[in-house]
Amino acid sequence: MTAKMTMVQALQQAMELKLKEDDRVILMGEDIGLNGGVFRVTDGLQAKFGEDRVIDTPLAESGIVGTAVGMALNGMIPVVEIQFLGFIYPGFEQVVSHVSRLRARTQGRYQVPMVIRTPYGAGIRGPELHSESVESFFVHVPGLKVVVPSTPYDAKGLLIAAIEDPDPVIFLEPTSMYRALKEEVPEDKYTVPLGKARVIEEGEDISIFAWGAMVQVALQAARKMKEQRGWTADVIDLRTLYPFDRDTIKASVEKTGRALIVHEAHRTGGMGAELISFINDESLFYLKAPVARVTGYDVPVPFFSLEDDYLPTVERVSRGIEQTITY
Amino acid sequence: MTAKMTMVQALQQAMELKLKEDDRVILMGEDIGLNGGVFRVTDGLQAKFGEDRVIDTPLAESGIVGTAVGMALNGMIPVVEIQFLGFIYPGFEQVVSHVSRLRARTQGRYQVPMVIRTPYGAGIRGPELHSESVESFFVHVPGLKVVVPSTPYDAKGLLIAAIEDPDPVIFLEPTSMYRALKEEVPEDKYTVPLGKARVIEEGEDISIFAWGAMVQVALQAARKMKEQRGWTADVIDLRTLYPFDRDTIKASVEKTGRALIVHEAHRTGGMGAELISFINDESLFYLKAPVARVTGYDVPVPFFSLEDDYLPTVERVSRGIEQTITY
Amino acid sequence: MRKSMEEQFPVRQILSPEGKLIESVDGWIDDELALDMYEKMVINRTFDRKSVTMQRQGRIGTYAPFEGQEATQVGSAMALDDQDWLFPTYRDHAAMMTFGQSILRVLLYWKGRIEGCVPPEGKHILPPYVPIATQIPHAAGVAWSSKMKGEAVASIVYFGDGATSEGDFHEGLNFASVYNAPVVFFCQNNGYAISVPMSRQMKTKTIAQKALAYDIEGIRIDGNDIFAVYLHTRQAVEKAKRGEGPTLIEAVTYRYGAHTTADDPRKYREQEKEEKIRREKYDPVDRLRRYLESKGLWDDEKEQALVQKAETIINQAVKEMESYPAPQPEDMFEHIFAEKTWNIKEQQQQVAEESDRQRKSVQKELA
Amino acid sequence: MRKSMEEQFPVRQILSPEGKLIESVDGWIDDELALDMYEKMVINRTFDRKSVTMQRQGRIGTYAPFEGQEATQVGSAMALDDQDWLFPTYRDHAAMMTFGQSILRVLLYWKGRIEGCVPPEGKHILPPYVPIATQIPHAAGVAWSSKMKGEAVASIVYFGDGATSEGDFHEGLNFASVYNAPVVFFCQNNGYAISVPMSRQMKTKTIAQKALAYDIEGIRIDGNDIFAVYLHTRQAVEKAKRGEGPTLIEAVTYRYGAHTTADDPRKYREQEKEEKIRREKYDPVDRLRRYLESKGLWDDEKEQALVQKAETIINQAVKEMESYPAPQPEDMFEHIFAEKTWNIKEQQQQVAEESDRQRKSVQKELA
Ligand SMILES: Cc1ncc(C[n+]2csc(CCOP(=O)(O)OP(=O)(O)O)c2C)c(N)n1
Ligand SMILES: Cc1ncc(C[n+]2csc(CCOP(=O)(O)OP(=O)(O)O)c2C)c(N)n1
Ligand SMILES: [Mg+2]
Ligand SMILES: [Mg+2]
Repeated sequence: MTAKMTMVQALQQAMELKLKEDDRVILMGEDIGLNGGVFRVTDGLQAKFGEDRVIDTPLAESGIVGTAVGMALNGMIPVVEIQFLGFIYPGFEQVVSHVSRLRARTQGRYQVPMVIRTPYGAGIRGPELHSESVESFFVHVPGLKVVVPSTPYDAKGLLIAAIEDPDPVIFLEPTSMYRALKEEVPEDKYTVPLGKARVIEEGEDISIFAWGAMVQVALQAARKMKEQRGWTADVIDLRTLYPFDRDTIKASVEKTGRALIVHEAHRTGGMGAELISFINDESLFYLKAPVARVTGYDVPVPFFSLEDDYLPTVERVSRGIEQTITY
Repeated sequence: MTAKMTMVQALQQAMELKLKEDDRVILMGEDIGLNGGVFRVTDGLQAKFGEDRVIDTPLAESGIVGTAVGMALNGMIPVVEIQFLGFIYPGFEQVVSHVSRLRARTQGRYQVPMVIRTPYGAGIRGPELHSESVESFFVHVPGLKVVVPSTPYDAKGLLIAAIEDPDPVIFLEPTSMYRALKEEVPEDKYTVPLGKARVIEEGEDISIFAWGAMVQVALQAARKMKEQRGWTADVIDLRTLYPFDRDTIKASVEKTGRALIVHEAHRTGGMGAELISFINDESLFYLKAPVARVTGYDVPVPFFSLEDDYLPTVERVSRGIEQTITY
Repeated sequence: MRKSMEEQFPVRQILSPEGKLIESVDGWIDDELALDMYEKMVINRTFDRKSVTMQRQGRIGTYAPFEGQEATQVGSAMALDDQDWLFPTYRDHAAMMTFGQSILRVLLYWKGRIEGCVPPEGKHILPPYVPIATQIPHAAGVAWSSKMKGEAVASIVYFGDGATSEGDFHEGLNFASVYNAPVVFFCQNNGYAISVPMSRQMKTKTIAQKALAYDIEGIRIDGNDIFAVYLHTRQAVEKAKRGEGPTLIEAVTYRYGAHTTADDPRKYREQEKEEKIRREKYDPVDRLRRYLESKGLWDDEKEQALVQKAETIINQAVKEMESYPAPQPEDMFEHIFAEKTWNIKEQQQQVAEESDRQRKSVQKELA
Repeated sequence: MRKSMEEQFPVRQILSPEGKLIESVDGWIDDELALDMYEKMVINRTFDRKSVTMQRQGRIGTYAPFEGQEATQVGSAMALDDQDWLFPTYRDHAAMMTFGQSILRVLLYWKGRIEGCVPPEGKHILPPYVPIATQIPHAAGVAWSSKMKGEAVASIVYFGDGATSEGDFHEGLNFASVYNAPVVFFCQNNGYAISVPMSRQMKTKTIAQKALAYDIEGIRIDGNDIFAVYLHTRQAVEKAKRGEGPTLIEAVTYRYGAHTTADDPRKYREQEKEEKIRREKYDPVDRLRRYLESKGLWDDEKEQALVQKAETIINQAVKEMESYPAPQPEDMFEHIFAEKTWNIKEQQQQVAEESDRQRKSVQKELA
């Protein structure tokens, strides 16, 4: 059975299913219980599962991540919500120095099977620091997996997979996609495997890689260019940033000979750089043009009056496609 | 007048000169006063300038960086020491959300002209978390400059330039180079400009980019390959990672048609990726082979019994040169 | 038997909810000052209500209202001297405006304009701090350096009950205590961190007692009593300037409305009932009016004039906000560094070209 | 007048420096236990001295000695039950070994071997924590979940005086207090954080008083009095298991030597003089021996036998360490994830090939 739902509803179902099925799963975070989270992603779960399983914590991200590590050491599976990605920094040391390392340091004697969920990205007229997109920090940290859904279906399947994964997962939820679209999502449990990209459209002229909210932008630009210029594109939602799906990327780039990466994050040192490097390593001489990056700029995500000018747009991506194909 | 000195001595001179010349300059950090720093970089400075200018702070990195921001707002120029780069994380939020942004947020009304000095990198048989090399985190943060000296001469000139720079600078000091070599360094004040690379050797067959402790490794490998195979290389010490010296990089790669980047940091998401992307953007069709990366692996920097196996070696860089040239 | 912490840190009050003086304020607060306090609270309340309305109308973005907390903010900011430093959170517009920030700037901030961060010339008012508690070490640092410079300047830093859980609260207070920095830690305990009540935020019943961990003075005051707020803040400021170190003030108060306009307080408390009780019994504005009335300093006529004046002032600022020049995309590249780096220049150039192209294509379509 | 914090939190002692009982320990500490304590302290001291020597000889890497802190570590770890959790710092090898970690593993750790992190089967001993104070929230989290599971299990977490300045100290204690978690916060106040004396670390004269910020119990004990350490830790552990929440114990002690073998304490204190006084007057091992001797439980002969035994044990472990199989470069890729990702596999493969090539080229040269 399926039902039409938003990403918020799909994520909620994922958590509800896991809370029901596995006693070890608990949710922790600021305002996630009674209030149901500032985006209502955990709405109603405390009423269903109690205050001991859906926990309103004090306002302290290092404390949240740190005590969740303790929970995980003791056999629980904490699903932590950080209220916005820009507020993970107080807990950054816990993530980088412990969450990612305890398995290795104890040679597998302990593991930290936790998920850190956090809304991320711009586009919802949020206040300062509510629009960050620093996924590349986590991609650089050995021992973490980094996952970004872009649709309700994927969100549910990936979140369940992340909770079931024996290793820590940073799970980034694009705020502007929370309610942007509804799709049919199975009511039952299913997983979408980590590490696998999704090819949304297939084409011949260029490979476009995106994740999170940028998938829709990429898709629209590809469709527009197809309509206007007849160019066809592979449009690929990476879904997992670490470990990214190298086979899909390689096959696509070697087929089309052109690539474009779209991300909201700042250009310099963003995930796009790693993907270009991978293409450089694997497929350099297939390239008919430099790999293009259409990204956020190297400035703090601006206040919301200018956020649309910061974010990649269908316009900018279209021009990137054009420049790459007509290079 | 010059004197032969180590990097430690050169850094100390830089700070002493600035303390003497500019009342606004203060040093802050753990164990930097009476103890002179765990690497003795600030040795003797408290005795000379007093406890109010060379300050032993409590053990709290967020507190250190955060109060230094306050100092800077109030017109001082704090030169902060974080004892090891791996211990900057508790202060990461202050760096990312404030140090880098206050100028922009106040439209220049306030500035934060501080320097965060910190020993970094592996190779000295340090304990866990004393060997981190996460420069790419800072390169990704708009509003920060990132500087890495590799020699005593540069260390002094770059540190003075960093202190005089009106913007915040992350100043990474390669621990294994602190005392590895001595060179003639002017006793007087001079600066080495931020944003400019140093071409150490010139050649025809490949461009090798490195910074910090990897400069020596790159240089030795280049010399070995010249001797053994007759290949010549541009060996370039980037010195500043943000903003990196694009003109020098571009000119060199377009001359040699081949490039190799050496860094200690983990490969995935490291600075090498950004450099490859820059080459992709600017000079793709000059390339006769994929740009090579010889880097640390995607694992936590191992305990010291294996650190030599983690770090790029002359062997590995030599093989990288060979593979790139014979591609 | 040991006294409980609530007894050790009693809630200090000067003006009773009925508007009666409990202690004399002679030498501290004269009629003029009291009238000024009242006027400021009314103007700020008018501002707050207007802002909430404008958010609903889409004229500004998400907004954090402070209604109910006028006395804590106005009273404490009035206790500062001109050269002092003020570190506000996203909820402390009343404190900022009292200390000299323009209404226009505050409105611009909530309209998503970075220009709203800029303080008036000569006044040290930092932009609102969004990441919780991070301003606390900044204030400690400014104060510490004021002391180093030998200046009789104090810093005041605002934060909420929730902020006390963050590491930066602890580190900031510890630094300030070690260096005996002239800073006032001003905690507006409004009982909630978004939805989380104080009882889940901490085990303690008071925040003032946390001062004991740093051997600094801690006091608890009635935050809806503007006389208590003013007096105790003023004393803390003067003490700081005398070189006697930091003070932690817990001002007990309540926000009537939502955490921000994006929040629905009915999810986590009996909003209507609680709001009603608070407004009827403990309102900070009414309390002061009762006092002024009892002293014959206030009447309905004056009230009407003031309401009129407040509206005029706010409407004027709103007008300025709405006619403020639109932001340019290129602006986002300004002030990142003192001198633009090559990639910022390049990106700014790109954006400028893009704007240009768009402008032209719009013109073309129109033509 | 209010009592000072030092009076409110007096240093509790059971065994005087002269080895005399100040309070009865009946029902808590019998002769057997006292003898066991003594033996453990001596073995640990032997270990510590041997390790410092081996570091000088280049047989292990930088080492963090604990001499002078034997009573705090041994006494507190002996107060635990088998199923409890122990969170040590880089200086708490004596606590770890007392609780069951093997000497071999501890040596391997300091020899730069990750294998030194692995606790014995069935025992919850975390690897030494290097980033200061970060273990505190972990212990709070484990304890909190023990409580959730309804298990009578306690956690003990070690940290130093310096660690109290970090935000994680504050956040960990706050969480534990809110959730009433069965955890013992065991602070070894040895007066220094590397070179920084307590007086520059905090304004307070005690660490125990910081418990007041969380409404939990705080006590100060003589950390060189193993009876006091054992007893108060045991009481805190039992209290935790009864569901009565966390305790902060400040154990006042002193490290005789350097912070680590890379440190030179003469830079920041009158090392020789201070060490001498401490050793002569306050040594934790001597103190207990005086007690045992006064009870006729100890004599020179026994001492010699014990010294002999300690050396045999340590030497045996050193031998095992030195014959431990060499690490393989490929090892660094193990256990990063439960299942290796493609790039870890690829990199491991590369390293294996590299090792292979090197082995072959060495063989070739030899042939
Ligand atoms: C580091 C950080 N974490 C989380 C948030 C999200 N957040 C914004 S306000 C708030 C509650 C703050 O409560 P309190 O300190 O009591 O201040 P109040 O809003 O009541 O004035 C939270 C959790 C944030 N802004 N920063
Ligand atoms: C976050 C962090 N900052 C700095 C350091 C460097 N460092 C190691 S030990 C130490 C002093 C710790 O002092 P204390 O907590 O008193 O413990 P002790 O060493 O005296 O046992 C410092 C600053 C670190 N390991 N982690
Ligand atoms: Mg609050
Ligand atoms: Mg100590």
